[in-house]
Amino acid sequence: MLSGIYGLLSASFFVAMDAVDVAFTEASVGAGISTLLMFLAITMTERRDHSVRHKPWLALIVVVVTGALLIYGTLDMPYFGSADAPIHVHVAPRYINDSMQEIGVINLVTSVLGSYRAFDTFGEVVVIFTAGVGVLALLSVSRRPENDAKIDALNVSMHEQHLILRIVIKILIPFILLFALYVQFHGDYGPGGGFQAGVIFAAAVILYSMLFGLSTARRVINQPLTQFIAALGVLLYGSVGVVSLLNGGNFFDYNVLSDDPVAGQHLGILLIEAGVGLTVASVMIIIFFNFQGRKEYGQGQAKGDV
Amino acid sequence: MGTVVEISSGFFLLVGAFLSVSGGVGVMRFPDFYSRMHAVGVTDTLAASMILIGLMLQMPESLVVVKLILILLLTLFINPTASHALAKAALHNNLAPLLDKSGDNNAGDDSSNS
Amino acid sequence: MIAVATIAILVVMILAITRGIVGPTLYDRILAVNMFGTKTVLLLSLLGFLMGRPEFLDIAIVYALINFISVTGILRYSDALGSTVSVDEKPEKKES
Amino acid sequence: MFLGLYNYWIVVVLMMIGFYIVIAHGNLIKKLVGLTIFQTSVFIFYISMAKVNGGTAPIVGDGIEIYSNPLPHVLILTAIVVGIATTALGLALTVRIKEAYGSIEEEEIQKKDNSTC
Repeated sequence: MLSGIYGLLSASFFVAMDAVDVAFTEASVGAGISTLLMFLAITMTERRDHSVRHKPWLALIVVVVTGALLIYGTLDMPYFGSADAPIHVHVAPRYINDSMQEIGVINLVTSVLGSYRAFDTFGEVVVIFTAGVGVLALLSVSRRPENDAKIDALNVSMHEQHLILRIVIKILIPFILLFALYVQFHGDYGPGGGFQAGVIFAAAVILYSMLFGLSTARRVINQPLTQFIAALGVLLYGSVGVVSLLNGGNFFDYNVLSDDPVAGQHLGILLIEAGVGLTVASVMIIIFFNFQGRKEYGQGQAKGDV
Repeated sequence: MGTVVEISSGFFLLVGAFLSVSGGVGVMRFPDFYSRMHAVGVTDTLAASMILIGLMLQMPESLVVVKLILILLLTLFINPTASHALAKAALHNNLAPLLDKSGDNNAGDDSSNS
Repeated sequence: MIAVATIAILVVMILAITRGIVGPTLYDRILAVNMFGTKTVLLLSLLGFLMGRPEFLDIAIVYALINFISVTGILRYSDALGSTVSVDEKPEKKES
Repeated sequence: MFLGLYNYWIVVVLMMIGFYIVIAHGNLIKKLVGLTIFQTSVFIFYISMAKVNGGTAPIVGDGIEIYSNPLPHVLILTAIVVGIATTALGLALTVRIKEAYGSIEEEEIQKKDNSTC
């Protein structure tokens, strides 16, 4: 099926991007989880592919014409890697040259993300939060007690097959969590930051829930708390902006958070990254738990019906 | 001293490269799933460790070496486990090994040795 | 030397992709994905050295972890996809 | 003479593959895969624009003069995570459609809709 190829494709795309930095971390992290979600959704729906392609020739013609127009459009674009392209002339030099004095964070991507463009990032975090809420609204199930026993039995029989995997994962999970924290707090000095750390943290929890069963994972990390944390992250991010507003600066102007502007910037970026990390991690966990809960619910239903 | 380190690092890198190429050829040429798995599972771990050791010798900077050791440990943990789980899942879902003519190079060898 | 190893790994990656596209069964594809992931980790470490900026090593660690997670996940759910899953409850069970 | 533009061509080809999958397939999950490929091509577009010849990753170090442009990296970094979240939302919708209609093929869904109302 298309799943394996999909995983390969996304991986190889991001390898092709390699000359660049942080985007890659993010990409590799994204490749794992989105492949997993895609695969989960495929198992939940249909795997046979009996789709009739409607009018492939028409589609092909549309695609070819659009592609030709786009390629014609690229003829005026600046060459790959040329240093005097418009994109490199306007705001980027300021970010590159002045941010060391203004913000003092070694990783330019973090400083642009957290400080110069904090508004954008806030918007993105709200979008992620909204998507989490949407998945919750679409897929959350109120579990009936009589299905529980069946689901548990199914889980146990699944787990008997994966003994070695479970032990290795038990050893690995603390390291993954620790590494997520490292990425979170190392974001000022190297590749990393809240987005990546959140996804890695969520990946550890997802790994646990996959191998040990959803009900066990829910006992460790219960879902209302996760939902609360997702909201808390957005709230933390927003309140940093409000506090800087109250202190007499602009929204997300961290200079006023402390006596020393640079220290204020550091504090602001740290808080914001923490908010981003909390939100991303808990939203990913919510999404995954709900998909998995829906799947097990469906399996329980099917077994109950037969 | 310097040249000895240089030469040994080059040696390790070359051995790693050779092993991974042979694994790749094996994946392309072998007839069925389990023998392909054998080719990958055995060579992959050793090739990864060889290349990582070669890199470690190149750069005597402490933090980088620590990170490389971390990657090495992860590879040693993850690779055999993954191939074990893969073979087991394949066997469990009734994917029969190719048993007939060429004798006994098939069995679900899960490469936990490396 | 590093350049030679990089080229070798690129070749192996191409072979792995071919196997992933050709691969007759689902497990061949998963095997190819797994192999591709391992080789990507190595490629990232090598590239970091080739460019003289070993910051790439963090990414290699992340990639190793994420690759393992996605392979495990696909295996776990491919049980449901595979044709006949024999769900026989064994009596002795661990605490779960 | 136009060889310096090859990065855009790769992007266009990928984008068109994604576009083709979206419009030519009836399977909703395949449509989502197509959208993801389309999305990836946009990511590659931004990242390749940020590249400067001879530049390295935008992390300040000693003795490095030229950096890649950090701004597209920031935009794409957030866009990737947002992309996963929205893809998850789309998949959730697909799962619900499957439960309600028993199919994720566009035409069968259409047929059922027409027959009921």
